[in-house]
Amino acid sequence: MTDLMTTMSLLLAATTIGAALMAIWGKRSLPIAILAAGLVSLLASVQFLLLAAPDVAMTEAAIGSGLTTFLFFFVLGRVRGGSND
Amino acid sequence: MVDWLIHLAALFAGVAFLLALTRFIKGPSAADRVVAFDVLTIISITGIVLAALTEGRGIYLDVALVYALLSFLGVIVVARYLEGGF
Amino acid sequence: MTMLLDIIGGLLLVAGTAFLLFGGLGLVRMPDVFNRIQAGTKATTLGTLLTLAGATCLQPAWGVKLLLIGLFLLFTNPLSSQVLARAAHRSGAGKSEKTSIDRLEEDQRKKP
Amino acid sequence: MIKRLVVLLLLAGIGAIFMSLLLGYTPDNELNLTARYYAEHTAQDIGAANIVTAIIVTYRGLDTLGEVTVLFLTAAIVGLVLAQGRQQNSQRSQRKLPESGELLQTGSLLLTPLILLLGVYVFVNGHLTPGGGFQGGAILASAILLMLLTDPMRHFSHRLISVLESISGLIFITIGVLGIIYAGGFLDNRILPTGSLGQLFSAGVIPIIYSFIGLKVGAEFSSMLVNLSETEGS
Repeated sequence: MTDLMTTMSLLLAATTIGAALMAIWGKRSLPIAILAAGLVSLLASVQFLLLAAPDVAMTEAAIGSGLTTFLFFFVLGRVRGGSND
Repeated sequence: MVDWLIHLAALFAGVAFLLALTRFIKGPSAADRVVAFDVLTIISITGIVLAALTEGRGIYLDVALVYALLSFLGVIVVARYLEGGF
Repeated sequence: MTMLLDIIGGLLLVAGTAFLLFGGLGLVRMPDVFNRIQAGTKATTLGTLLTLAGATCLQPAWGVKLLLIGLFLLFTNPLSSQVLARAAHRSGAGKSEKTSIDRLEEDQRKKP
Repeated sequence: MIKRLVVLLLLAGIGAIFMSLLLGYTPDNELNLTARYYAEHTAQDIGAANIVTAIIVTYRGLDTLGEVTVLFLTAAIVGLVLAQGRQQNSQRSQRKLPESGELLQTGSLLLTPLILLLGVYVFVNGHLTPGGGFQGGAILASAILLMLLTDPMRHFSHRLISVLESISGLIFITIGVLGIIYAGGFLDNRILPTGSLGQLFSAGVIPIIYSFIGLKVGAEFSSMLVNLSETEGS
């Protein structure tokens, strides 16, 4: 691992923790919390890649880029739409 | 010489990453954050290409391929949610 | 010959990431959502394409895969930015005070 | 106040444990016994360039069968739970949705085959590149997701999805049983010749097994997505 990779890895690790904190606090706004969780997924995927595990990174990319976000937002939309129940 | 240029490119990409991150944290509305998220994904693709160049391993590019083709799905999901599309 | 190609590739890498930097700067400095979408997608698309071209110069054996990445980016980026801009317009995102022309709203008012 | 103090103390304790683990970490200089066995024997025994794939499909093939079963159970339970809220066709057209727009429809026509093609590339090349059945299946399901986003009222054939899923699972098991008969044991990949390292048609039956795992996973994820989108908003 070269110096460049170590620096990138440290930056990603710090940002991942920040995004996770943002997903938890998020000023009580659920869409922003879901977006922050998506950011955690993206950063974790690049981090896996830098730590020489490209297959795990690819799994995270395939699942996290579309499907998880859709699941969360779909359920959020349904819950919001059915509030008169 | 080339190593030095790659390091400079990585520095630029890192600064761009931090700037987009600022907009992601600060952005007043959800749409601002989605734009910042899109830019962060594109910068990550560049980062993956740079990592593949420094490590010299071409198989890392498959992950960039997946991100290049699938990253727009997340943006479209949020956009359809914002306009009430599902 | 390879030395020259390496230096061209490195310069293209730096130019591409500089465009990424400008895109990020525009993302921070622009006043409203629509301008940010402009800055965030156009500049970064050009920047990534330049970076991929530089990587092709450095490692010609990866050319096909890098070309595919660039092609996919060219297909998907305009799509996502257009859908996002329309969603922001429909959900009533605030416009900057300097915005004077809004063709989409005029169109929608013309044919209800 | 007491509750918050307890949480803070718990966090500090966990932080101290992880800190001591981090400070005491020394990277291994050489592979341990199991890893060395896999690294030395994979290329000549299995013929797969990607050692992870060889472990997943052949050395630990039974675990993969278990994982696929877990995913199948998840899809079945999602279908079972959501079956009550299924929308009737007459009701479905009542909800007014904003139209998806010309650009999204045209782009979806262009991009859906491309995403399907990428998924097929990922799971067919599972023994050469860091891909595999599960990743490829998720990418296939992403194509279905794009179609659903373009037209939420689109109807997908449940029968086709379930038939595809069952046939893929059946072929997976059949290849495993053929391994008992013609080679060393269940899911042994040496039914077909291992070929030369790094070629597409190499590594025995690993590409075939991974292709069917990919189809199965893609069908399961797609059935979950279709079931979700067909439930009515209560």
